[in-house]
Amino acid sequence: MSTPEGIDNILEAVLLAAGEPVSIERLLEVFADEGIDRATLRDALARLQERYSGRGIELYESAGGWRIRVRAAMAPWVARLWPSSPPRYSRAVLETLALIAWRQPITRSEIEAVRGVSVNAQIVRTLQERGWIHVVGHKEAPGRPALYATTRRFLDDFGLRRLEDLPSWTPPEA
Amino acid sequence: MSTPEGIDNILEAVLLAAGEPVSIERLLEVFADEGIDRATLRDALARLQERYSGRGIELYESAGGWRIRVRAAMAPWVARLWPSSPPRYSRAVLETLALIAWRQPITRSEIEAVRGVSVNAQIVRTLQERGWIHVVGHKEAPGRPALYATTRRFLDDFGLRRLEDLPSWTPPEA
Amino acid sequence: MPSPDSAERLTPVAVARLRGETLTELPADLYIPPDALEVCLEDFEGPLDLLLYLIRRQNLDILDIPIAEVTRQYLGYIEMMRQMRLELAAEYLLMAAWLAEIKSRMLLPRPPVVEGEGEEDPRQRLVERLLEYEKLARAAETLDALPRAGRDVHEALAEPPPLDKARPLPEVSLDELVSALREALSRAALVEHHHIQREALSVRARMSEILARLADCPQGCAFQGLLEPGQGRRGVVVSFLAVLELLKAELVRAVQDRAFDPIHLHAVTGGA
Repeated sequence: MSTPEGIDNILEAVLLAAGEPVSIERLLEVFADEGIDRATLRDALARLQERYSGRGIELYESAGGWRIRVRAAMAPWVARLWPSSPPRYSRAVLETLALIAWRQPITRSEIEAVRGVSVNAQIVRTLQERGWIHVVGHKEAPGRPALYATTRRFLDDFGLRRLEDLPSWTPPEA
Repeated sequence: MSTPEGIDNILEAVLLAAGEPVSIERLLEVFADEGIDRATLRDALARLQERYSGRGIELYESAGGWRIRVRAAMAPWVARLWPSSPPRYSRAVLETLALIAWRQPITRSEIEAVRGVSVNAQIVRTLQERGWIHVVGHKEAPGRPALYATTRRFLDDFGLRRLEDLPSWTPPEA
Repeated sequence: MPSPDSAERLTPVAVARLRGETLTELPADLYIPPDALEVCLEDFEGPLDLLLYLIRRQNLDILDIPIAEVTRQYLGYIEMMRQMRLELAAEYLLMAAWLAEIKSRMLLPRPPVVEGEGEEDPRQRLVERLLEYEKLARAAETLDALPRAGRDVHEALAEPPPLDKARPLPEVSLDELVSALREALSRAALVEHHHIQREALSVRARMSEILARLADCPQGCAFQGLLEPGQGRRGVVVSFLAVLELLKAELVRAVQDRAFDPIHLHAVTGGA
């Protein structure tokens, strides 16, 4: 099984069975018995990426690691599989998430200061439940308010490898 | 996109996105706009099966429909992916289960009303797959929402003889 | 009070409707862009959003806001929201007060400015906040446009092979379940003020059991059969209450051909 093609096939099978991003370290564990090093693994990943060019799926690296995902171009067909459409988020939710993403760690009152309205508890809970934000600490201030930050899941779900990949917080063009 | 290869690629993407067996009827709906008939679809499935020969995955048909799965020979590698310590359920899963247990039969929107956040399909599916909840009927209301209740298995797993043995909870703000 | 006539003059097209209520009274001097009424006032994300809308709508220069004009329009909208009895968040009123303050400060004669330490334009802070908010709104749009898992891209998932060592499943203790329930309910009590009464669990449990049984017999079950005497007196009462609850919730239908005939219960089926 240690031919390059054998490795590629195992890699493909493992990533498809995982259904979530798999880090390089975890992949090295998978191949522990084959004594495969990081460089060999990287080569295999590159070959797999090549295998999927022109296909409906792609090999992709996000914050949590490597995963195989269905390309965005396939979304219209995939959507027909399910009767209900994925949730749309209100502007309030998106603005709150954006502030947490770009300005983390941030407290609720700091979010409110920029948005000019109070942030209701449900918005925060929606984002927490989605696994996109979490509390990373408490601010040394009266009431010790919670400090929010985005999670790795947030990066994975938005296809980012790290926070720096977020588009810049650009001033609107005049 | 209606070249045979285009169809194969969409088919592959859709089957991998579904994550569950997909019936021929559902697949025909996916391709409704392309005007693809049963025979063409069968041909595409055969070609996809061919594509996976010698690979770590295979396309097979079960009672529920068509699905892509990882070949049994890949099990040793896949097994190394999973940590040996059991994962944990999220707060959302636990609260949903608790509400179903104590307030059954209950609809998803009734659960949402108490929790104040939407209960996504994944949560319900997790509990159903675990064999702890099932649908016992449908409510006479727009959309005829499913009514959930706990199962025999739930009682067994929690060491209860009957639902009445569930501990009583003290109402909040006591 | 403006007359309905003035509203007609301003919006000859039609009367606006909001929440099913007809909108006839508008402040007479309010500038209303032709398509503004299509913008549901409730849709604004707060006073900054509303102000930005007013400014951008008329291509006003955000760095040199005609404060008197904008204040007048802002107050006009606030008045309109009031008339439609929309719940006005305190922030809207706070902004109104701020605008009024800026306006009055602009009217004051300015002392000669010493070189280097210029007197701050009273609008300065407002402009900063508006620009910051506009950037945020832009960022939120950018974020929403990113390909998102579950909406635009989907995890590719194949059925895993049978594994020797079954993947361990999460363990849950009864205690955890009770605390999850308490948490969910206490939150509901906090948020909704609605009264959560403690229903007899045994009745709800029996409701599930009866539904499950009815699902197994499409022809329906005899009502008598559900009241098993083996349950004892209390059990029969519980079953009886459960059936009543199910009938009330229209989850089951009771059928009796003639008076004194046996009563049959049917599940209200999904497709029917």
